[in-house]
Amino acid sequence: METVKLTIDNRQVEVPKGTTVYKAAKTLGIDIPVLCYMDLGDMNIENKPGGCRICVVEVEGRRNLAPSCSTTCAEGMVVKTHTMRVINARRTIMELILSDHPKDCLTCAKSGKCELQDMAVKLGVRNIPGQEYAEMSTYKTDFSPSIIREMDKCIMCRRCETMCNTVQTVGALNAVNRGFMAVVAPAFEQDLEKSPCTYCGQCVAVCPTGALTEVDSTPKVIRALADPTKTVIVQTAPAIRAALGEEFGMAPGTLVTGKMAAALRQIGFDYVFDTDFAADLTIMEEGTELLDRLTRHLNGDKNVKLPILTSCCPGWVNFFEHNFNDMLDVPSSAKSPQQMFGAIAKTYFADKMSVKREDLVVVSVMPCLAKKYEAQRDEFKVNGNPDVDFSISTRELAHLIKEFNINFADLADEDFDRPLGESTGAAVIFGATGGVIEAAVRTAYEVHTGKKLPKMDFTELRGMEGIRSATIDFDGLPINIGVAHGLGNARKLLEDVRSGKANYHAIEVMACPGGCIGGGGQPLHHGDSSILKARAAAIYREDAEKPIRKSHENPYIHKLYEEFLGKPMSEKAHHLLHTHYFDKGNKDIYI
Amino acid sequence: MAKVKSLADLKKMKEQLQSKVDLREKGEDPESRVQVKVAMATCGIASGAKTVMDYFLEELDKRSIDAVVTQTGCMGYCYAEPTIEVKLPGQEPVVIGYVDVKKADEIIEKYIKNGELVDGIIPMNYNTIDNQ
Amino acid sequence: MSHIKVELKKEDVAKIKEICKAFNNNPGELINVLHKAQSYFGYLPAEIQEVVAQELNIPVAKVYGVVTFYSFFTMIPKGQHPISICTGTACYVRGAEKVLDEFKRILSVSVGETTPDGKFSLSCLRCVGACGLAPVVMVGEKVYGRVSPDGVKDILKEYE
Amino acid sequence: MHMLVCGGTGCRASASDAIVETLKSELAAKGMENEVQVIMTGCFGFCEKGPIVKVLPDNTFYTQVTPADSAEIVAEHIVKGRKVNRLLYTDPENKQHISDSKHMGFYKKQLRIALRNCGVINPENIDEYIARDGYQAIGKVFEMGAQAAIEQMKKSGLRGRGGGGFPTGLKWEIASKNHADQKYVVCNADEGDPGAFMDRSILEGDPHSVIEAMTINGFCIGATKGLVYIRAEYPLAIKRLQIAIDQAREYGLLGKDILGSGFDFDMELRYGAGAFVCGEETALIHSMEGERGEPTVKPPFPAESGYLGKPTNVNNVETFANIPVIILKGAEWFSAIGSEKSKGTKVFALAGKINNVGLIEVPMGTTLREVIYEIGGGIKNGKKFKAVQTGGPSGGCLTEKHLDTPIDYDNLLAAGSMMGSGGMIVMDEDDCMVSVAKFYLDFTVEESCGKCSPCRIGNKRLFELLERITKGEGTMEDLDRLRNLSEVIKDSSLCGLGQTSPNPVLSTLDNFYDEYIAHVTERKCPAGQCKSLMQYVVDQEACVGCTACARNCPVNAIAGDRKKPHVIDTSICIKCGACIEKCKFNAISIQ
Repeated sequence: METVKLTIDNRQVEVPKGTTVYKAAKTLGIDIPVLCYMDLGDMNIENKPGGCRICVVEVEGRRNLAPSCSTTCAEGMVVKTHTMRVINARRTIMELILSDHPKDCLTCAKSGKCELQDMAVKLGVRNIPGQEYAEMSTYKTDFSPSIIREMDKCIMCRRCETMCNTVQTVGALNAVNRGFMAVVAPAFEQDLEKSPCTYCGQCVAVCPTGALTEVDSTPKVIRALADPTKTVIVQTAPAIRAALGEEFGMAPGTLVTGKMAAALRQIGFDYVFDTDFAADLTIMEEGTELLDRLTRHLNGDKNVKLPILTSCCPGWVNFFEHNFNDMLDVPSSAKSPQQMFGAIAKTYFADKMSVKREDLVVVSVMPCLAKKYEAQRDEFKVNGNPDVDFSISTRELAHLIKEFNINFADLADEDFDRPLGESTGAAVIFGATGGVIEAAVRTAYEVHTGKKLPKMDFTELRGMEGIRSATIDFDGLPINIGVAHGLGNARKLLEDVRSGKANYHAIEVMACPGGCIGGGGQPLHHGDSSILKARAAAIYREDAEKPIRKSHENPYIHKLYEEFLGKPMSEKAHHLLHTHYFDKGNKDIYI
Repeated sequence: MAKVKSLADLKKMKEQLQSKVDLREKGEDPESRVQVKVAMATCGIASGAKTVMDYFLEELDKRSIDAVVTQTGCMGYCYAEPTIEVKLPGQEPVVIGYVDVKKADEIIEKYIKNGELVDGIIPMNYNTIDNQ
Repeated sequence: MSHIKVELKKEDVAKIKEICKAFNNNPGELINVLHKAQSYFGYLPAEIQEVVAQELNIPVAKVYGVVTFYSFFTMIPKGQHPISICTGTACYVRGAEKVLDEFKRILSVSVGETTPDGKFSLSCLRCVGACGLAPVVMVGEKVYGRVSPDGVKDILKEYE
Repeated sequence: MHMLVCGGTGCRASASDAIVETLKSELAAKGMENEVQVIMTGCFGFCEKGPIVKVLPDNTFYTQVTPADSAEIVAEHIVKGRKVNRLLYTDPENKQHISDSKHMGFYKKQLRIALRNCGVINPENIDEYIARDGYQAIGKVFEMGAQAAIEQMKKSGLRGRGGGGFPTGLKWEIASKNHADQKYVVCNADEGDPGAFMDRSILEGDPHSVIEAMTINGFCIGATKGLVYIRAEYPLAIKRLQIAIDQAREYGLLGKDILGSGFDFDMELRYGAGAFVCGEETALIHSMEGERGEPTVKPPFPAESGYLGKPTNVNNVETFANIPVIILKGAEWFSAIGSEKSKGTKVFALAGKINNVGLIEVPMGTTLREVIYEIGGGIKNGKKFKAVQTGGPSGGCLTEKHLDTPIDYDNLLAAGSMMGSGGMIVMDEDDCMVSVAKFYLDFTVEESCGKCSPCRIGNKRLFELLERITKGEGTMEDLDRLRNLSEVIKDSSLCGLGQTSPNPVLSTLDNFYDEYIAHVTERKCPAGQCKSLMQYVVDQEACVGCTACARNCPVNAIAGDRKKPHVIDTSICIKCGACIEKCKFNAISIQ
């Protein structure tokens, strides 16, 4: 590999050609402050507009200061990262940024986790000269079902724009206006609700300030918990247990399943259940649908649509409703685990407990912001009463635990309640990219072939590559499987399917890079992809440790079908566990 | 129009065009005519050069003066727009500024017909590369 | 940005599609497409931008991002007689600001606005290159040079 | 015979009107009034030696003529045919009298290279261009080869006329060495400086020179496609350029196999849409690609990765207009003109408080004094010169002490301004320099793209500070902040716009600090331009009580009885200035 030698702060360093000054400094242990810069290395996601100018350094021979994040090292370059000139520039720029930023840090949703706040601390900003007569740019606040946009706090780092356009190819957000009033916004500066936003929340996940935050549903949850007439139950998605610990200072990848269950019980939930149960149920329905379509296809039925697409990710559902409105009959009609759980809870479980539907409050803890929107969809309501009442994110749960002064680290592990708390390893891996399809394969193989799986781990379906494909041998029948995570990758894969270039039987799509473990509602990873990897490893670890690792072997699932649903894709199952999709694409807006 | 196929073609063409112009300019062409150039860049047009040009076209014709009226670009005398250049056969061209219809009439009657200069002529204050 | 709800007619949509098609529906030609559309419709309301986005297969947010970046594009219809005051440096030092103030005062509109009767709209532009005539005002295509605040009334009178 | 008397303002001030009168009466006395006409002309551009009288047809050029000299000229020259030697121009070198002005071309400060055809040919007729050696240069380049042509360009010393002053030949060489399947030549015709119209005039007056130069450029770097990025606000330039392109195509001077060389080249127009920042080449390229015209960090330079990611050479109109002549007359001829490090000529749009507003072209190294007082004919209305602003919003204000500075890239930079694209605005004693700085900042604030924080927020803050100062609310600390902020913005902004936008502030702080101090400490605007700091006062002695002021005051702030001195109520006065204009007795003044 070609390398270049340079000097940074009087120290020699040799780096591969093309390395930026910022990264070269890092190899020397010099941490140049950055603000707009974001590097999700393993996923080839990089945001370096060179816009904030906080990372400027002095390069000998250059007239102006250079942004270290986007300046490539050159042979013999002499860089100084902390001269008076640099320090003065950094602080002045920081003062400028803060002069156009609201000062409500104490009550800001991002307080304590705000990169701008941290930077102000780091640069020692103590006052903002001239603030009293400095005009601030103001925009109206946008409340969508999932995301709040308070763009007064935007510092134009453009990370959200990169996520929304380059990574997710959603195209809801774009820089608009010019100069002082430049801001990132949907078309016509309308609300997100009127845009093609999928609520994947990746913009929120990368926002360094409080400009983009999730809708906080914890006050409503607390109110429900305080209401003696209500039975409040909670379900937690598989990805929560692998990330929640981070909010309490634990290492990424620490599994906190038991502590989480204990904490939820202490908060006062009447029953602590697991979305994993519903994930097993999803496999039963989706797997059966796959086999049904497959069999009909093999028998020469021309009307059957293949591949089948997973439908458990609400961001993905929103995405294809907007962008692939010609393919609405392709995805599986199975509801997502969150909604299956809600539907079963408010029928089967409510009956069992003799609680009226209106008196049963279902709360979900999700790594996701799109789940908030999903829970509010009209088709998931019965007489206006939603199957899932409130969906809170991993971060909101952490707030709740802190607010309830629970010493999370010291909690003794507890179990989920029965019956909706029992799950298999297959359900746990829903949280990582490739997990849903692996779970489906484990079941579909055995149901289709009638034979025991020769192996449990389909490592060919795992990993962090954006688009993966594998052919699984169903005892002589080759099944082509595709996996995509990140909506940009999903778009590519789907366009290949649409054009007939790709030939798959089943495809799993997760809207967020890394799958649910990297969801928009998870603890902020601040662009560190090693955190995502640790979370994925934790998920697979829990799977491996589970006594039962195939959804169709979950005894409580069996019981549910026996007592209530009949069999997968029965009429009742259809009514409760399946849905349909809506064309949200470019409607005929004219005429 | 046929395409210019080579540099030699181009040079020949230049010679022909040039000699036509020279004949006209040196006044050796018996059919030499009065030439009027109107500076028709944005600023000229904004100050009324179009009207002036139309006036010359119409009036020279009406008064049976054989003349060529053409447009050209900015002469640089923005303060004195509209500006025109008048060249009588065999004479140095003269630039005149602040030309309106009234002035144009004076130019035709005095200078073009009788060779009498009028107020407002602008001396050429630059060197060209031609004499370098 | 204020919105004026516009209902596009069938032939308007066809026209936009035709413009896009003339540029091969190439997203790289977005600015040229917008120029053509604006010169045809006079302005670029949201509805036109939506059609353009769809035809060029790009997010409408991006189209809007481009429209709001360039000062030439407008989402508000211009008045019947658009008035532009040159605020280039030459005009500035020769008193364009006073002329602008006078227009604002008489018409009771701010820069970028149109009078309620739709007759006049007021805007500033940077140098029409007629610095010799500074300060310069344009009404539609017509250029007025050496305008004084006193002359504003007379200019407006021409359009009454 | 004709006697031409210079009627330029400079000469008029020194009694050319009287000269005309005496000449006429002397001629009448001699009975020659019908044979010899006395004509008042425009400025000869030789104000230093004015008043000028020129006698035709023998081209005798008299300098520093007084009315008293008129009689002698008539008596000697007109009647007797003997030239008045003492009034002839004396060559400072050899002390010889020069009688025929044809031999004194050297007094002409201007040399037209880029403007050689402007105002000479009909821009809409390719034949006229060809008659003046048009398209010969491209033929010559085909003969000498690309390498030799680039050498010529390098040797000529031509530097980019758009502002930066980068050596053109070097730029071409870099682009020629980058290999790619497709390269582009771009002409930057997005002239955005308020008060600059050089490029527009060239395109309107001589479009073929740009077409020819771009073709030469294409051949030299191996590009077959040219793009002109032109302001949409220049309809006439667009029309003429399009006509020229069509004619060149018709003649085969654009298209396939130009002049039998085997080289193909064609070009098209791209329209700007009103964004000053698009003068920056990376922003310009993004704009041509249909994006927001936001600049990106360089390197990579366009020569490496430009339009559509391909090697691209960007030059501006004036740079291109020089090229055919350089090729035809040779690098040595060109490099003999100008100063040591800046070769050739520069076109300026001379405007502001100057008599001869116009488009001028002078050899590099000409002094500001020559430009302002000789070519420009001095300051309008006999006012006092105060400053000249070069380089538009990126430039600075130069003063009296810079008048003898030879104009070139390096001198202007050293003096705190820059060449810029060639706007040159002259200001007189009535111009407040704080307001001028504010005017430019207002422009920059509006034109900043908003991508980087120093420019987006910093310029806004600079503007606000200047506004405070002009309102009399500024403090001495504000002046320090103004300087520090300016320096940081300059040092740390992303592109040329931000890196130069504080120049008007810094140069006025440097050269007119007293004026800032007056605004801050005395709350006074010495130039009497800052409305908030003005008070209109009626001189009680001079006022005759005509009531004209009171009748014209739009807010009825003036009171007083007829034929008695009036008084202005400063609390009501809106400082519109109407009273001053109406007062016939100069009784109202601003204090």
